[in-house]
Amino acid sequence: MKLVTAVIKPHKWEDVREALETFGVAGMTVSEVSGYGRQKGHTEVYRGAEYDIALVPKIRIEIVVDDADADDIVGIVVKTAQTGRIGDGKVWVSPVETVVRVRTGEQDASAL
Amino acid sequence: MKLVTAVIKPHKWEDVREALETFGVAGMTVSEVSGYGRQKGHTEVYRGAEYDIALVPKIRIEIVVDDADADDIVGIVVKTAQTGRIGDGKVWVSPVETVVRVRTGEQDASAL
Amino acid sequence: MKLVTAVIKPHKWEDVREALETFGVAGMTVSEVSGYGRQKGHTEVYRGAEYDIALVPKIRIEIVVDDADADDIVGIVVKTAQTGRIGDGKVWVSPVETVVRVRTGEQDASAL
Amino acid sequence: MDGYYAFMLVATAFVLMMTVPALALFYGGMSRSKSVLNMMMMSYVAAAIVGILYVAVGWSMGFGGDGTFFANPFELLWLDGVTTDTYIGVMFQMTFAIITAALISGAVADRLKFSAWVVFVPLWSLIVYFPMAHMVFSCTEDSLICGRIGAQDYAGGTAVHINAGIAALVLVLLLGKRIGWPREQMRPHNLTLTMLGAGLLWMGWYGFNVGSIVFAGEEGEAFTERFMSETGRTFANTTLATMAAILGWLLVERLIHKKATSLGAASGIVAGLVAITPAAGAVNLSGAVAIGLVAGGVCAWAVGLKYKLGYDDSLDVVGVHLVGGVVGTVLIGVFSTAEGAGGVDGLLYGGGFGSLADQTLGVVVAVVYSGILTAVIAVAIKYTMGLRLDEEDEVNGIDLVAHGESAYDLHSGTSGGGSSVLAASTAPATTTSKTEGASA
Amino acid sequence: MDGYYAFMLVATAFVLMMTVPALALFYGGMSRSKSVLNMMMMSYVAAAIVGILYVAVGWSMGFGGDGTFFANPFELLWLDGVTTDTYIGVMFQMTFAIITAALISGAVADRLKFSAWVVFVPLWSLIVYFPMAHMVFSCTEDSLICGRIGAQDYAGGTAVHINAGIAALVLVLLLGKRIGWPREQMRPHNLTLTMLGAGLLWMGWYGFNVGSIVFAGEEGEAFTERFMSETGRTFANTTLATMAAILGWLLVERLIHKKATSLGAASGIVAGLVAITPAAGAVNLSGAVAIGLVAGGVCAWAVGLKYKLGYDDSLDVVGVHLVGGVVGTVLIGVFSTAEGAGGVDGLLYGGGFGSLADQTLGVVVAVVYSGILTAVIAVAIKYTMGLRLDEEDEVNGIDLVAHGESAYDLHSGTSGGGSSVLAASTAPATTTSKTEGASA
Amino acid sequence: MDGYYAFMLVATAFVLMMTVPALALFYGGMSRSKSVLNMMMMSYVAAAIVGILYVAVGWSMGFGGDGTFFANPFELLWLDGVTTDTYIGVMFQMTFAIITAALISGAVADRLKFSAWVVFVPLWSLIVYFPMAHMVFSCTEDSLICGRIGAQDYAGGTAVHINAGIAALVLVLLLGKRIGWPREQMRPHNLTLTMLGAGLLWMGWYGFNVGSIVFAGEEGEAFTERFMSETGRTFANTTLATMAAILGWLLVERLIHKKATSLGAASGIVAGLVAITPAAGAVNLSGAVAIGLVAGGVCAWAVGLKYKLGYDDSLDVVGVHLVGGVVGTVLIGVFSTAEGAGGVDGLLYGGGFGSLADQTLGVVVAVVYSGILTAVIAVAIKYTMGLRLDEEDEVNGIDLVAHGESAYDLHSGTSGGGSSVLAASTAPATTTSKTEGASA
Ligand SMILES: Nc1ncnc2c1ncn2[C@@H]1O[C@H](COP(=O)(O)OP(=O)(O)O)[C@@H](O)[C@H]1O
Ligand SMILES: Nc1ncnc2c1ncn2[C@@H]1O[C@H](COP(=O)(O)OP(=O)(O)O)[C@@H](O)[C@H]1O
Ligand SMILES: Nc1ncnc2c1ncn2[C@@H]1O[C@H](COP(=O)(O)OP(=O)(O)O)[C@@H](O)[C@H]1O
Repeated sequence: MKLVTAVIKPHKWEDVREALETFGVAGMTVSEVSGYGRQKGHTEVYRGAEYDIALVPKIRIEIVVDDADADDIVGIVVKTAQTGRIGDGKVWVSPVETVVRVRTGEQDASAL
Repeated sequence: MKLVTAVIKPHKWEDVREALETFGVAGMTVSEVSGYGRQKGHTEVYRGAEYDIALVPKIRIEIVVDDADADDIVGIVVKTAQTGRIGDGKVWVSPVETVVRVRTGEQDASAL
Repeated sequence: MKLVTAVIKPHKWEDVREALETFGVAGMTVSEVSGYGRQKGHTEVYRGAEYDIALVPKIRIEIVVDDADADDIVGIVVKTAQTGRIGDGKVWVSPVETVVRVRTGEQDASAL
Repeated sequence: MDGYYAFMLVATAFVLMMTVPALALFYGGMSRSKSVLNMMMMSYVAAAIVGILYVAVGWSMGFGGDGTFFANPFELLWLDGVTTDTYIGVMFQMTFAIITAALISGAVADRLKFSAWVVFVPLWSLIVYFPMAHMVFSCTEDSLICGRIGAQDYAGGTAVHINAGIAALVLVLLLGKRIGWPREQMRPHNLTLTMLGAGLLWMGWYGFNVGSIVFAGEEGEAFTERFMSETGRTFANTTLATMAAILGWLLVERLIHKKATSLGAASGIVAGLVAITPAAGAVNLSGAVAIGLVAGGVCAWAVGLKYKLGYDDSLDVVGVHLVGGVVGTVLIGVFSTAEGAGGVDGLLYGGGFGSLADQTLGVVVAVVYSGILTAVIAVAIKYTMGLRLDEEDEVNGIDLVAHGESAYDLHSGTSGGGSSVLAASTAPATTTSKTEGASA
Repeated sequence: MDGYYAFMLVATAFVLMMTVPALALFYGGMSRSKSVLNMMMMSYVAAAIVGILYVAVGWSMGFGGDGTFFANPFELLWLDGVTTDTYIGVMFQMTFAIITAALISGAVADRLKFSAWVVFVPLWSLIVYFPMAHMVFSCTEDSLICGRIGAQDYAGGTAVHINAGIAALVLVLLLGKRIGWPREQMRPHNLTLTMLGAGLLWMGWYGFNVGSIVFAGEEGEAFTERFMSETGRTFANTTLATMAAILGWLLVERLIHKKATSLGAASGIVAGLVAITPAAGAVNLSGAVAIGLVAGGVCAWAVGLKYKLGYDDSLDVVGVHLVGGVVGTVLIGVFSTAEGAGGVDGLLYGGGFGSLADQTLGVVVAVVYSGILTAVIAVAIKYTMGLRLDEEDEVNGIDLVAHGESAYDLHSGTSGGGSSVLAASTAPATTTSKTEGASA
Repeated sequence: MDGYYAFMLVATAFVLMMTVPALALFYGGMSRSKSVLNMMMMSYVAAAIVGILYVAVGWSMGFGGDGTFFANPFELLWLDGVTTDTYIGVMFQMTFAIITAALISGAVADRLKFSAWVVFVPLWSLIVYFPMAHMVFSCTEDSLICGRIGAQDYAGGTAVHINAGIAALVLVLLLGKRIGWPREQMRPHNLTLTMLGAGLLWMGWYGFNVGSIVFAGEEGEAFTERFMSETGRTFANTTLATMAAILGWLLVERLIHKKATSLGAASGIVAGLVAITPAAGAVNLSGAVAIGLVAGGVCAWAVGLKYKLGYDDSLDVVGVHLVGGVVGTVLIGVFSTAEGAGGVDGLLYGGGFGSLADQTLGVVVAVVYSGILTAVIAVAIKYTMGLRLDEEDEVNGIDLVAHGESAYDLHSGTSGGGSSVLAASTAPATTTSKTEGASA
């Protein structure tokens, strides 16, 4: 098993979800996060002061997958989330030893 | 060391926390996430339009544990978080090379 | 590649970010999480009832780094996030097999 | 004369504003965010339904003649024969009927079927409120509480607050507790709304109390003098009692919980206003302060009772309106002065126990009448269409289930610029198709 | 006399409150959280700009004499020659000019350049609203809609609502759809604000409709009698039509979507108030209920049209104000009674089709006049400074881009005690330095 | 006569509404979400404490006779000897005392002990405000600012705004900066509340300014004429100055920061209202616009000073109320016209420097009197019970620490149906047991 973690731009989420669905990904876990990197934040103005917001909103996707699918899924995310502009995000893959479906207790492949 | 990541239904959080406490888990990190999977979302209605909400709210729990405890903890989570209905969630285990307690700098087992 | 995950006290975030910046960390992904552990929460009072809030707010930082930098980065986080009071948090390191920069498709080292 | 009339135009708008939006905000803020819209909707639809029903038969049942419990419902049906230059009096009374029904909604948070509310409200107004308004406000010879018993109630301690409070208690006993109550925390989801609501209620209440002046046919000078002296008294009493109640509530809270809360301040405002409502014309400044202090302190303690006795009066309609209403109505028997609107001296001013007895009897009648008939209506609904939401719907939240909405979608704001993708991700196809259907 | 005057002081404050903050809240709550501040700002700056402009030339163009389309703009320039004891009349009319312009903002959510709004508003008031107010409200012999056509419009069904509604439609057609509309969900970000706004609008509307009474030189007794009988009618009609519209909207929604929503209740309030605005003085209670029911039901259906026809009337200014305004104005021809302010019997009361024809003609004139001139103004702006925000700015959110703000920073609240570090992390150096610059 | 009285009933309710809830919302929205409830509480408890204290001795100290600084506090103790038909005058003045104290709270956000506030407020009202009200509003022969100096102040530029502004400055200097200020960003947590608060303040201010009319014993016709002509002037001036101030503020902001913000619009509203408060009766329309423009622009710049000079006037009480109050009070000396309420020509109308001198002297007296005595009170509290919260409590947030509450729990809303488990997870045992204790 592998865990694919992707950090992407919020407005790309819909496209990525659809692409993964088409590929056959049955489930994923998503969260709203803040990104820090080359892409700079914006400036806000409040009575007599300006503030630089260092962070930019990102969407974080976690997908547990079969070893075999990992590369394809990384490829799909990179393809669909890409805008070519700074801040498109990162995708990384890490090992998972076992995964269980809470509802049934099924393990690994059959748990996905 | 292992990292046990569990994605469960929000209203099960209390029970899981208590069960883990009883088992002797000293700490964990929790976050609100959105889940995508077999369990479908709901429909909302706003002036002249209906919207399908694809995502369902979930709770994500991260617990760093001794290798020895990993299986028991997975078992406890699965047992207490189970409702038998679609959307109960997933639990997965991944390797951790080292963990440090910020307050003291203690490492691994003694850091938990 | 390694993934360094740090859970720290919210008001330490600024210092940690600066320290990592100085060290040369180009990017990270941050999220607001709730912590459960030795540090207890607080009590709230609402008409005729008192409630114990078990969780305390924390900041969760994820940094994908070169194997070589992992230890230094853990050290920096521990040093800057430390207050010596209970609840300072944890830092753990786990293996990452590959990381890709969405914008360019670059892999591993060059993706950071 | 036209000055008084001008004030009544504003006063009537104020009292309507007390329900829409003030009470809805006060209650909505205390609800959980998955049921705030339903809580507000209960007030808004109550306004629509009761308002029209009041014009249809409510006015006639209240003021269409004499009677112990109510007047002839058909005498002034749909304001037949009422001239438009007296419409404002009808509108003013209508706003009282509306808020009384709406007050009940606070007790049934999260779990009452919306359809059940839509049926309960008109029935309850017809069977319980309209008669109660006759008994108290028409003050005809035979009218039970005012005419026969002779209990003083300036603006509705019995007809409005005790009435709504006891109805709420009966309803929650038949409805049962929310899933997880009291084990699970069910704290207010947005206290700024509750504070706002309380503030607007306070302003509106000047329409409620001060506008409740009734003239004895004075004219010219005498009319103006009466207008100024009585409204001066009721305005000042309403103000001081509310202020004293805030302090009373916060003090007791400080003692019990070691914290003075904003929810306590907001609740103290309402408790004080409730308690002074019946007494606004009867007491002097010191009496007003005393009633406010007692009401604030007693209610602050009373809202804890539900945990002891185990009834889920979700937003404390009983603890604030029933208890506060009883405190104010009964204490008239103690603090009333002969210079007041009622012309009766209370216990403290040498009037003996007479007034105290009348007031207590008035309270008892209100409690019994409203309690029994509310039970009848609620039972009827419970065993026909049912009162209660399904368990799963209650867990998912009534806003979603009954109204297909959720109150907030704030992500893009907090994350500064992103659009709320997660809360909002939709299956486009469906959207469009559904939409087509929608606009078809 | 001074009672009526006292009421007008309050009524004027009420109508100003309808724009600031009521309408801003009603619209703001329906916007997405990345554009709520811009939505509110459009109302606030409209108040500032139109208010001053109205005193400069608006009053004179409306009431500075006779004319088909407008009066002499220089006659009463900057209220020259107007005595302060009649200022309140000017202020009252001013608040109408303000809210009419502000109403348009609901259609252009998320994408109209703020600078374009700041230019559009004064031009539109000058060229479209001020003349329209003359045609309808001055009611001089030559004034087109009131004087010549003789269409009834008590408080502004044509001048305010149809006018703003058609202008909104023209503007969105020239402006285009929001990125992602209708595919992407763009639901209200905070319905509690919308409910609050609707409630405050309702209260303020009593100033709007009831304050629109015009006397025929009565004095003393007669004045008071007229004041009481006509305001009694307009107050009651405004109330009942609104209540009926809430029910009408929720009913239709229930049928189409199987859900009665809070947004529907809030929208129903506005639809009912819009429809009764022209008819408040003309109809009786039954007529008011009928108009409210129809307006609520029809608007509930009409807001779905934009998906069918493909124009992005973001917050339904067309569906509620244009449609609701037409319904109310035209139905006067059916439900008007001779006892009413207009003294005309409608179709239903044996008045034949005369009134119906006048009303319809009045609507047509308003639509054509406003439609064409709004188009001219909007085109002029579009091809000079431009109407529309850059694509990227629209995605990032206009609050951030145009105002440098985001509405909410709630983390520390929800997480109970932490400070909102993420939304707020700043590069200190910059802050300070910039700040220096700021206060320099 | 009774028309004026009717207006005063509403005006008094309006001004009370300015503090509860309007000011509380305006300030609350600007606070951080971990201290919004405390910010609102400071206004609410100030209303309760000052209100009762005013009736006790405030009225007597202000209007119980003559005196340079104050009148005999015991003359009309607890309104002894005041007839109820004049109560409304007392209530109206009371609302001024309340809001003046509440205004100060904006400066001390996040860090002032709640207990210190509860002690500061009554002392400050007693020692600083009540005398100031006498000096300005009683206008007895000996009264310092009005009687002796003869400075014009229609509704409280000196007594209310300069007074509160200087007190705020003194208080923050003794209190110190918030932890992390100005390095850490402390932006408004909910600007919709601030916009709402500003809008309600605007409406309420018509009660504040227009209600401040004082008659010279006119009767009948003359009374009505005076009522209409003077309120017409004050209403229009209040309106135009506010509109001009919005534009003035946004313009300056645009120049300095390249952005016109919603916070700027809300602040401009308040700055304009503050500046026109003393001048509402004295100037004509052009004067009102001029004062508004200047006030808006100057305050927009003045709020940046705190960063330069390093005092943490958290929500800009100094920058808006002190500065705005001075601008308005002094400019009377320039724009005042003889037709105005004061009957004095200012510099611009050939009145020479006389009025300008009087106005300036009035300002100086207010600043010195309030500044010194506020310092005495604050120092006394600082070295006895202490002014400041512990460092850790300040970081955790005063809402939690002082009131045991957090303002928002919105999760279930944003996540559409889930219940806010994380923010709300409780140790049941404790809850129940504690609850038992609670209701015991
Ligand atoms: N080393 C890292 N570890 C974890 N997340 C990272 C790392 N570097 C960047 N990110 C995430 O990727 C996002 C995009 O990175 P950024 O450097 O801004 O642009 P790009 O990836 O196009 O060079 C960041 O906002 C952050 O969320
Ligand atoms: N492959 C996956 N990787 C990560 N999280 C997943 C994955 N599949 C499902 N999940 C999470 O588990 C939750 C439940 O899965 P779902 O398919 O809805 O029901 P069930 O697990 O009972 O079959 C999802 O909402 C999602 O958060
Ligand atoms: N075993 C664990 N796995 C994951 N996160 C943990 C674990 N133990 C503690 N944490 C996180 O670290 C935070 C601090 O831990 P805590 O026990 O409160 O104090 P300390 O680390 O100083 O002993 C917790 O709030 C939680 O977020």
